Amino acid sequence: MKILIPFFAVIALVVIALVGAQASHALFGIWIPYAAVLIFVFGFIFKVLKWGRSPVPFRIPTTAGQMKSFAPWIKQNKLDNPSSSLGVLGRMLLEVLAFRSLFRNTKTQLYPGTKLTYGSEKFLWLGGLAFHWSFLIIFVRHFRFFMQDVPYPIQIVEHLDSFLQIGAPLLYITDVVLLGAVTFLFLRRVMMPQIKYISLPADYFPLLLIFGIGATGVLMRYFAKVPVVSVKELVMGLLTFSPVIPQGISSLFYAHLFLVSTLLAYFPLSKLMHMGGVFLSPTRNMANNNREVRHINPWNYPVHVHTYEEYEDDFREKMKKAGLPVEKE
Amino acid sequence: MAMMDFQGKQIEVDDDGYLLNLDDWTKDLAEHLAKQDGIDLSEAHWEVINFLREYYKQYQIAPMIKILVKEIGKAMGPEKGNTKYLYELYPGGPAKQACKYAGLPKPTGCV
Amino acid sequence: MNNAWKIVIGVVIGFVAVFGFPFYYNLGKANVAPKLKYDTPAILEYEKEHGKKECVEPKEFMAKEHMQLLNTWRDEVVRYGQRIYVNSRGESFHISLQNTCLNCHSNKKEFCDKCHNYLAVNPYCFSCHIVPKEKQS
Amino acid sequence: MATKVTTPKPDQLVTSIDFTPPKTGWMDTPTIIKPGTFCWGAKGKNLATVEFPNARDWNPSDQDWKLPENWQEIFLKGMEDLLGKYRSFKVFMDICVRCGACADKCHFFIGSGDPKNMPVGRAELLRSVYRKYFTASGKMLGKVAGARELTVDVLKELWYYAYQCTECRRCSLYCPYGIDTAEITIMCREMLNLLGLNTDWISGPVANCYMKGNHLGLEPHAIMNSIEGMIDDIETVTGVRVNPSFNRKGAEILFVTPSGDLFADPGTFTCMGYLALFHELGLDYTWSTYASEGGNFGFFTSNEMAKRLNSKIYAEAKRLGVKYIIGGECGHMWRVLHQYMDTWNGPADFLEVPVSPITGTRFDTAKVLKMIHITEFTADLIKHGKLKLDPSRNDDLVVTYHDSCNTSRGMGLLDEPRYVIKSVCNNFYEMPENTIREQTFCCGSGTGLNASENMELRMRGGFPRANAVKHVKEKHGVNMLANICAIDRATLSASMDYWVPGVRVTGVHEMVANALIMKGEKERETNLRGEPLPGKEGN
Repeated sequence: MKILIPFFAVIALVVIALVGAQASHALFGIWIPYAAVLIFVFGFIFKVLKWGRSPVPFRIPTTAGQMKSFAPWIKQNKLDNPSSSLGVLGRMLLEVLAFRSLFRNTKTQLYPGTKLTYGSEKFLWLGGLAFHWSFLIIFVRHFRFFMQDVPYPIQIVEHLDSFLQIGAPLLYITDVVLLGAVTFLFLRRVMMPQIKYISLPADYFPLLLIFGIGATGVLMRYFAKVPVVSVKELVMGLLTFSPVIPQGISSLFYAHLFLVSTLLAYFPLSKLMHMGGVFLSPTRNMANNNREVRHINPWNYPVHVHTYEEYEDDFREKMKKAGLPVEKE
Repeated sequence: MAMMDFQGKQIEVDDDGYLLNLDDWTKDLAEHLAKQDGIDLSEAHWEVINFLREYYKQYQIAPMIKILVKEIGKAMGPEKGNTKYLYELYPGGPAKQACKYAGLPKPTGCV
Repeated sequence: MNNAWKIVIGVVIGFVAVFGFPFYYNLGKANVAPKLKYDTPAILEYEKEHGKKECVEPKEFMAKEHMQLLNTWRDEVVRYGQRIYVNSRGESFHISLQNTCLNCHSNKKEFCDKCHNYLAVNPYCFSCHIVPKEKQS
Repeated sequence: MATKVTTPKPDQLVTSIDFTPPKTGWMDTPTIIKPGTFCWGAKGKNLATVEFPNARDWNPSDQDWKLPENWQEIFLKGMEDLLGKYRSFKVFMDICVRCGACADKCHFFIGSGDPKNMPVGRAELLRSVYRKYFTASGKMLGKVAGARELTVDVLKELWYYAYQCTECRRCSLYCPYGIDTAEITIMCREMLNLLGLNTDWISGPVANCYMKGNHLGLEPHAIMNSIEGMIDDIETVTGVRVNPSFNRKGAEILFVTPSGDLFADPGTFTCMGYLALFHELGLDYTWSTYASEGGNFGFFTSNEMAKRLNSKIYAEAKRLGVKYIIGGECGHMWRVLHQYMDTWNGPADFLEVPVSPITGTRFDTAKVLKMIHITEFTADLIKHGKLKLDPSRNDDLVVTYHDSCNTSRGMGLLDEPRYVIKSVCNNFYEMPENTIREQTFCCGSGTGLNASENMELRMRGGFPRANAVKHVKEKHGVNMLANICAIDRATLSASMDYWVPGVRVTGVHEMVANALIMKGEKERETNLRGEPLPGKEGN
């Protein structure tokens, strides 16, 4: 059920778009994308602000190496246990761009005769990295549809992505990598018992949705081609707030656009917000300099304590008998 | 909380069967508790129990085993001032078992 | 922590900068799809002769598939020495970018480049082939 | 009276570990509160002592937990409150993608195979409730969105698994977003605490610490009695009579250590180590009977309680007029001191930046907190050649070092203790690299789980650590497990006896004192434990 519900949901989305676009190009080509972008942008900002409303009362980095020591002869691990903002920046960059923490991943195995081993396990890191980077590159590549006079850097990305020069139109490496990585991430969720056990429909849905987006994209580029000039005209119409529906664009494109719209609208409501959340994780984005720099808790309040005077009152006689100094005789 | 029925009286005990109120303790109760574990309290046993009760009265805590060993050694002679001797008396552990019969709360280790 | 807002604002600004980019980059620009020109002397002559403008294959097909067709043509010539293309109407054409395609479409700037620039496509045809001299009516 | 709980034998326990999850989904698999895996419920009188709400006696194995009428409201109100107070909590509730990287990093999962003990599983137990009451999708879609009602059974499950987490943060190390299960468990325990759902083993020490100054409930004269016993023992071994002071105003340094060091072997030997070392240095320091606890079991109940207990350290430093504070060997104590104390009870502007009176080293990394770890202090002494050491006295030991969770992942104190150990021992071997330093495994019984009624759980949790010790025992003949944590000293002793008999447990400063050549000492025949030194066995 956990897999079937999202599976049929994605199928339904494709069908809705294929049928619906025939009925109303404007709905699927203009209004739904606009609504999706609005939900995405405001939903995202709303969520981040909602997180931001809660303070960070304590400085609680998870330290992952030797701290900055009082002694110069003990070498600090400045990236995994940063004590300065620069170090934190480095740690965050490593985390966000290279998935530092996942790189540490190990696989625990229990052998008969009470032996445990922890082997290096890099597949999740590799799969995750492949997925996110190819997704990013594909996104950036799409900017050639989003901009009049496509800036040179975007052309470079596009050029590099197709540098193998396979077929015509040229095969994008990231198309293959993305679909492969999504498949891998999906399969590991289905095949690894523990991961399957904790997976929710909300875990399968985005994977299947992104697979659908990738598949419709690939179909349009390599197989059932769409007139790209018209496609860009439509997209540019949206971006310049003068929407048009050019003739001759097939339903396949509307299916692609609808799936993307769904992803955008779904994003702020879901775990996909890890994209914003990773920057706000207090165990990663803080320096481990607690003993050196004061950290203020905005809601710190006075508490009821058991004072020394009360303590002495409780034990004065015993203290005196034991020869301990007391404040009041 | 759990209750123990003894000589027609309801006595409060904790989850591990230790008395909650030191005042509920009687010699008969100690013997009764020991018998449940199959132990007949001898003079040597009583020496330990009495010391525990004395110590507790003074410090509000059961002594650590080191102190117990030392004190028993002082009272009963150095050949008995060792852990082995105490374990012979109280196979379930001198701290845990003897404290129970002495009506002391369950001893804590490190917290 | 009191400087929490800094981080949050940072995230929001970073987010808006990335995702808002296409919007403000295009601000004030008109959305004009390229209009191709089919008015080279060769095309006009063809129209005079045949009473219509037509390519080796229908216009819709050419718009979507010309890259594939050119690729096939290249392979036919370079790998198999095959120089004749028979189209869907049964007509035969000499396979040659330079002498067939660019004979009519001798206005690369007004024809090829229009869409390619619009969509930032950089075909490598002209790494080998010579760009024809512009002939316009 | 409670039923007798028996702990399975090690081989039985290992064969019972099954990593295959149940056929039914976790929401549909009822949680059975199993004897041997939980601690007794908190006693009402202890909760009342520290003014905790809903104080009453209760028993986790009973059907009826005597919850207040509006328990659900209290719990959810508490959750709302904490979501507003902690960004960590809010973010960690929202962003987990369930990638599973944390799954097999938890010692309790490795030792039990229970999927609800996967860090992600444990967090999902609470997340499902969060989704139901705090997210739109959960409210509308219910189970499809991974949301569920907060029923009594769910509450019991939350309690059961909140006390099967030692907040060691190993999972957070591997999480790509740094989601810290400790943070989630801390919040969960705080909410449960609103309902009086604490454990006896935690609430007892908390009440003790509040009233008497330390977890064990040692009254002032009991502390002195305990230390006097140690002074006698040190004299027997070294011929030197050390002379510590208590509650002395005007001392330069206040020394605070976990009370476990005062009362239970082998912690007492570590304590004798401190006493001998400070005496040898002629350090102007004092003990306090009021601030006689370095650890903080309040941290396992609520943030407020932790702050209340912690306040005594600075208050006492101020009252006695010391310049700075040295802290003893302890794990969670140092997480609390390092990451919380100054924020709670600072600024300690009545203290000075710690400067070692022996070497003149200024501990600038502690310039705000004004508290240093004893291994920092000792490492500095050794580096400057201020200690006369004879490591061969520890030649009967083949030592490995267990990094405490909190000093590793909540501080990063990794090389200082190693430097000290290597200076006082000739035989030192590291455990495999995936089990030490920041990747260290928990002893299995931290955060107030080191009771006796949950021994099976403790041994399961201790399995990964013990297994690594076993590896170096077989490979290098390791027979001594060193650490800098009072909880470790107590819990690893039990865990070693169970899993790796023949390996004993020691604090670092016990070994320091054994190697330390003191002024005016007699020829030593034994170590601090009264066992013959290597080469002196025949005497």
